[in-house]
Amino acid sequence: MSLTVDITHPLAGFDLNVAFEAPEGVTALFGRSGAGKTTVINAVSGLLKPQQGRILLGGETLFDAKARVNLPIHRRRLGYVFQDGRLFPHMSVRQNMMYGRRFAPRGASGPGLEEVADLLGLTAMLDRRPGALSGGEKQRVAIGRALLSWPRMLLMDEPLAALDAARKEEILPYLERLRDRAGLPILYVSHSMAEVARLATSVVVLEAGQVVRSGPAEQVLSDPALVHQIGLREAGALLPATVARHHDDGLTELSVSGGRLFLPHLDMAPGSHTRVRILAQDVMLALEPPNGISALNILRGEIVTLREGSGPGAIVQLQSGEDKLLSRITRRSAQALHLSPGQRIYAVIKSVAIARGDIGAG
Amino acid sequence: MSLTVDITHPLAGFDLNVAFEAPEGVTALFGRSGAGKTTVINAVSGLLKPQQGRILLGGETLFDAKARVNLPIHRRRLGYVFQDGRLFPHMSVRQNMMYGRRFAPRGASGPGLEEVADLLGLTAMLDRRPGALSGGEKQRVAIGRALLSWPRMLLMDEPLAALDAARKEEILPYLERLRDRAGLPILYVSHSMAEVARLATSVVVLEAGQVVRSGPAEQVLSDPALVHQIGLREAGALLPATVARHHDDGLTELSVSGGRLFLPHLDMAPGSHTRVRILAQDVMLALEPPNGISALNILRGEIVTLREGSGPGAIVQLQSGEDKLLSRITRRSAQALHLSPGQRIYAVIKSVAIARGDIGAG
Amino acid sequence: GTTTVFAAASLKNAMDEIAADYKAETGNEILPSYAGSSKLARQIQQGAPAQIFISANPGWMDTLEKDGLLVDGTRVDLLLNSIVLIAGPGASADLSVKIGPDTDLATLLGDGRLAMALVDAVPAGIYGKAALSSLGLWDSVEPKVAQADNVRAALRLVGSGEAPMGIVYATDAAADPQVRVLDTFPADSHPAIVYPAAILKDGDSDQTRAVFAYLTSDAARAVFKAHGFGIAGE
Amino acid sequence: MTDWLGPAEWQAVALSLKVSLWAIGLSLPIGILAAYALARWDFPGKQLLNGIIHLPLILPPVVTGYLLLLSFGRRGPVGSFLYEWFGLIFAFRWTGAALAASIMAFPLMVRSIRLAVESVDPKLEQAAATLGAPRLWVFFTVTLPLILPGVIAGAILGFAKAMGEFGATITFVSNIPGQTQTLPSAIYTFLQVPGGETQAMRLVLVSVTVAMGALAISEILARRAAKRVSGA
Amino acid sequence: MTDWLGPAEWQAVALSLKVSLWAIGLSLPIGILAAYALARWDFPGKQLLNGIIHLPLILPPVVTGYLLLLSFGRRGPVGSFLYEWFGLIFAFRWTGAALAASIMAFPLMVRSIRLAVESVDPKLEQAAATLGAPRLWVFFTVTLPLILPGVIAGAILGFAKAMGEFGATITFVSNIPGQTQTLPSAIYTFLQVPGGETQAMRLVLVSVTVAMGALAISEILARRAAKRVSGA
Ligand SMILES: Nc1ncnc2c1ncn2[C@@H]1O[C@H](COP(=O)(O)OP(=O)(O)OP(=O)(O)O)[C@@H](O)[C@H]1O
Ligand SMILES: Nc1ncnc2c1ncn2[C@@H]1O[C@H](COP(=O)(O)OP(=O)(O)OP(=O)(O)O)[C@@H](O)[C@H]1O
Ligand code: MOO
Ligand SMILES: [Mg+2]
Ligand SMILES: [Mg+2]
Repeated sequence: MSLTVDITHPLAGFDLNVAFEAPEGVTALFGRSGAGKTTVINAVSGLLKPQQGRILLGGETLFDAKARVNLPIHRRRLGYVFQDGRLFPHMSVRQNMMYGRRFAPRGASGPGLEEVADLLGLTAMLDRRPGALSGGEKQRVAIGRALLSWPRMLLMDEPLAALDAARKEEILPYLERLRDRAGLPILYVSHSMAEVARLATSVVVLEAGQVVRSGPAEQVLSDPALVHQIGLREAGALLPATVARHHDDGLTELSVSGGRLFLPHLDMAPGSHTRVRILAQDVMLALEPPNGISALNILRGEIVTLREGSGPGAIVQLQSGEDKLLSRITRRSAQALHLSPGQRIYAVIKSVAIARGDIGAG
Repeated sequence: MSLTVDITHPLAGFDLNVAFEAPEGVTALFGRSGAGKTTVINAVSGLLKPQQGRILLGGETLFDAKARVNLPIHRRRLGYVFQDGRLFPHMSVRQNMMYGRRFAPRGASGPGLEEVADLLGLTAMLDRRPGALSGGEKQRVAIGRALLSWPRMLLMDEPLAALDAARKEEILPYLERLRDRAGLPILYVSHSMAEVARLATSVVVLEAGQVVRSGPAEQVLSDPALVHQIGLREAGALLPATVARHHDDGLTELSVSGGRLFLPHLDMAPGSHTRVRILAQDVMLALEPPNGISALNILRGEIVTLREGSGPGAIVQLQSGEDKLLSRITRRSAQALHLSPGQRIYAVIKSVAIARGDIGAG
Repeated sequence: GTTTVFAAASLKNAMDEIAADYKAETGNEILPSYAGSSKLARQIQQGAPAQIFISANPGWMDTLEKDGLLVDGTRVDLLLNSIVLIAGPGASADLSVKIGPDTDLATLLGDGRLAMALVDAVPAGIYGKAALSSLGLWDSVEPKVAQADNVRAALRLVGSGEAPMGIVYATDAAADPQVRVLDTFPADSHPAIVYPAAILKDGDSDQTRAVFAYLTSDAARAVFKAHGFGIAGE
Repeated sequence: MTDWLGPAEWQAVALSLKVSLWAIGLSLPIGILAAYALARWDFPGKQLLNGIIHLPLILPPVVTGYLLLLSFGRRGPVGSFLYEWFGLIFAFRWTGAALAASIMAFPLMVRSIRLAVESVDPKLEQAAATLGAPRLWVFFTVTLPLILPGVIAGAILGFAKAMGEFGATITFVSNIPGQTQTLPSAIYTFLQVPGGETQAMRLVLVSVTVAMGALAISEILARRAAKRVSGA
Repeated sequence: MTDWLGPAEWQAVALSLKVSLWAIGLSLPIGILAAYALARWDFPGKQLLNGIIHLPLILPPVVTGYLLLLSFGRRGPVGSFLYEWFGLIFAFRWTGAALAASIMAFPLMVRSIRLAVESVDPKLEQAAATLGAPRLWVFFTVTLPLILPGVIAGAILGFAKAMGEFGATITFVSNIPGQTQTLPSAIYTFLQVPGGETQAMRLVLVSVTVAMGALAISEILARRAAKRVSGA
């Protein structure tokens, strides 16, 4: 089921003018505050009626300005996790979470209350009212409410922003499983590149109401041109990988097109496909394979481009096997190593720098 | 001006029982969702009257249950950035931001509207009403409103959660300057360790209403025992540093007790003090100083402790000069290098891994 | 100068005309205030700035007299009225009723109602009840009585066809083309219907006395008569 | 107590309660609908509807009673229609008193409820819709519980008004003991005759007691509802 | 138009407007205070105050008027006190009509405003306090603007009621043309005499027109206020 969005709508500072295709999986909407992300999601959900354009979901027309089609909100069945919570104040947490269940069509299936409450750490507060919950607790109830309505698609507007890292670590894999198991498409807004990189199959970058880049996550995220859009610290490459085998000392060996990577144990069967994210700043370059160093992961590559920034940094794009890697180093290092395009080079990656959070089961 | 909090208050799931001292500078309240952070801030602001205990600010009693002192909220003059916005819907952005100004006492001073609006990117929307702002825009207005009331202290409850990385990068240095220039104490709640590490002079870790650890940021953050509280990916050490000199190629040389570090240009005069954060996962260990590698920063040290986790990872704490560094490596590497306490070792740090965002002017 | 006259509401048409005449004649103004007699009497008890009171109910005038609020010797019975049985627009044209002890009013009403003013409170109702009682009709008619809060409301119930018959003042019936007078109650079937008038103690002055005198003048009497009232003592 | 009030007076008390409760009970749903429509919908004639609803407040009650008589009376267009099709009779019946009371109370009810509807955040209703709930379901599970304090306030205002209504009632359905003689009619009757004050004040006391009881109950209900709405 | 209504009738129209506007203008601040107190404060006798405010709604207007006459009349305890100390006279003056109207309108105003106060999120007022604003300032800059739709609704309900009030007014201040004869009194008087219906209906029309105009204005004001409050 894929989502097609092609809409125009006037906003206060600019016109929203957005066209993109969201294939199965997670599509991340990425962009600065005020870029128009929430507005796009509102249009998809039916809360906002765009001035022009159309929105299709899996072949069904949700909205078409010309044909005057505008499917009522409640018939769209899209689970929306709002940026601003919107819990029902007069209902208990349990009632909030179960509100949408009765509207799931016969034959639909999805997670149960216990499972979701447990995942979200809400089991102890099912009978409380939202008014006396903490900010993060509210946000978790909102996530649970959307999940439990067994929607056709999830619209999530910064769903994890108010949550601590540990809780995020629990929820993210769950979302991944949902995405994979139920084939549930997700439109996902987040300012956290880590979340986006981990979840997204495809990325749409918005700027002042316009799509400036969209495509598969691997391509968009390893595009050196977008480094400044994404933020220096968050730039990095996504590499498809296959689980090769599990070692006795708890490491898992992955094969990528450019070689092998060792990671802390992954709970995946050998042969399964996944992908890893390697931040540009976690990649050091060496002219020769270094010895006596704690980094386990060293990939051989060739320099494709060398972009010097305005500051003292430089972004190096490497071809390693069929994949492209990004490395962010200082100009001084670039000069010391006499780096130039075409040069053979070793990328030194700390194994632990490829954190669990950056491995998507995609 | 320091803040003393020592209060007890019953909550839904547990009793809040918190005592800590917040010295000048930024005190970060850190803890999982529902740990009681907002409740503590509410008590300091006067919105919540604790059942027991007392709260002092710079020698003045804000609250004392026994002495029946409870300074009215509006006389506390604490700029509170709420987790849930709370903008005045009937006022323009400008009116919202200037609301507290008239109550600043004669002789008080602080930033002006233009300066703050510019910093927060709100200049174009000063005449709009909050209802039609995006989530992040609202949050920025809330920050501006608190700043412009020229408070004696700032209470900030996840102020940057809804903002993109680039905007955060603009606001954080400003908060640092406020902290340093006006000596404005800040009580700061955040789930982002990067923010905490950058801003905090002192850290209070809450768990289920109890203080589990508190003290200077350097100590708390480099405590290997707290790695799991803080999150594996966020663990790291804070090192005091002095700006040594600026190099022509745009790098700035810092001296730390264990040696020299090279960073992208810092806008600070030679001789000024700062501190840098080095994430455990950004530190590789090498038996010999490596050559031909893009990492510029190599510190010599000695292994203090070696903690193997439940997984395949290990946390190594190093003594380097007078500072302690953390390194997170795989057990396999630890074995391959035959690491043991007391051993001489080289910490290889990618210069860019010490990101700008982790340099506080503290 | 102006003279405030508190007058029972049913006197409005006549009093308005008299006030206009008086002004034309003397240049002085009569300011009438109309309301139910009970209200006016209570207001007078509380010091209302009225000079003359014309009540539809001797009882209230008695009360004021007892309270010493009247100028001694000024109370006169000013007007007379009678009560009539009326039928509404729904009644057949050849319906005719002669009121007497044998009139089977209850049967005539069928399942309809007999509209009256409040039979224990409002003068027209009190007189009507007295008349029906003395004729021996009350017990049979009582369950069919619909009591309105004043005569006009009772008249309206009949006029709108809501109630087939009603008991109202002759003055009211005469002015409403919707209703037809079936018969007048014999004068001896109920206490005399008199409208007493008096000068109030707080308002005694030459001017008041002049107005009061005008009210009993032939000119005023002619107007009252034209509106269907009888003149006491005539 | 039974000695203190005569049987006719007890009848009046009972009748007033019956009339007021029916008046509010039946007009409340319509009031909620009208309030919702005025608060949320745009339709032609909206201002007219708003005006008509307020009429009984603006007009002296006697006029309202008179207009009721003209339209809902046996010969009135509405009255004869209702009689022919549903066998409903208002004239001289307690049902007419209830109709008059409900019409007089209607503007008070609608205003309260409308204010409550206007203060419900449509975002919550939207959230319910995104979860698949059709409009009517949203109304009953989200809107209605949230406006409950307003509904209760409106109902109690209406009830109080219905208990005190007199002018329109007596004009429309007159004063027939046991059928249409409500407490206010009885009080009025006593006030018309010299010396009736004491009896009237006794009934006033009864009326005040009943209404204060209702008021107290409504306060408790409203507080409970408001507490739920605040979500704590 | 001047031909259509006689001078006495114009007088009644003007007087009704004057009485209603004064009644609302003067009682609105007190109404806001009372509503705020009932919504937000806890104090002994709160339920009693609430009950007293509702009394004029519960009692037949005649009774209210009678009680006013007894207490605010020249010989009444309050009336004589006010006269001696302040030279204020209510009895049989238009001021008395305004007093009666405001007392009859008071419960309607208070209910509306109270509902509005209850729907203001105290968190906003708290936010204002953290910015240094003392209570009164918070009230005038945050609470009051946010309850404005409720205040307008209350004022218009009250105004409509004041325009239509009759029973208490005529009982308290009588029906003296040019002084205390308001529109409803004039209408009532016409309805009391044979053939007065047409004239009464003409006045009803005037009364309806005035009130509808006020209603329309209030709707516009309330919509504007509500739009501000919604923050868009
Ligand atoms: N009014 C209240 N009454 C009772 N319990 C409350 C109340 N408000 C909050 N709590 C509970 O107290 C605990 C602490 O809440 P608090 O809002 O301080 O958490 P927090 O640390 O700010 O969390 P978050 O990061 O999710 O905002 C939570 O479990 C919450 O459910
Ligand atoms: N109702 C509205 N009318 C006009 N402009 C609006 C309206 N709502 C939002 N805007 C403006 O449209 C722009 C996009 O808003 P939107 O809420 O989609 O941003 P966003 O990308 O979700 O931002 P954030 O990350 O801060 O939530 C913003 O500049 C906002 O001020
Ligand atoms: O208004 Mo009267 O006193 O019933 O004639
Ligand atoms: Mg948004
Ligand atoms: Mg919180």
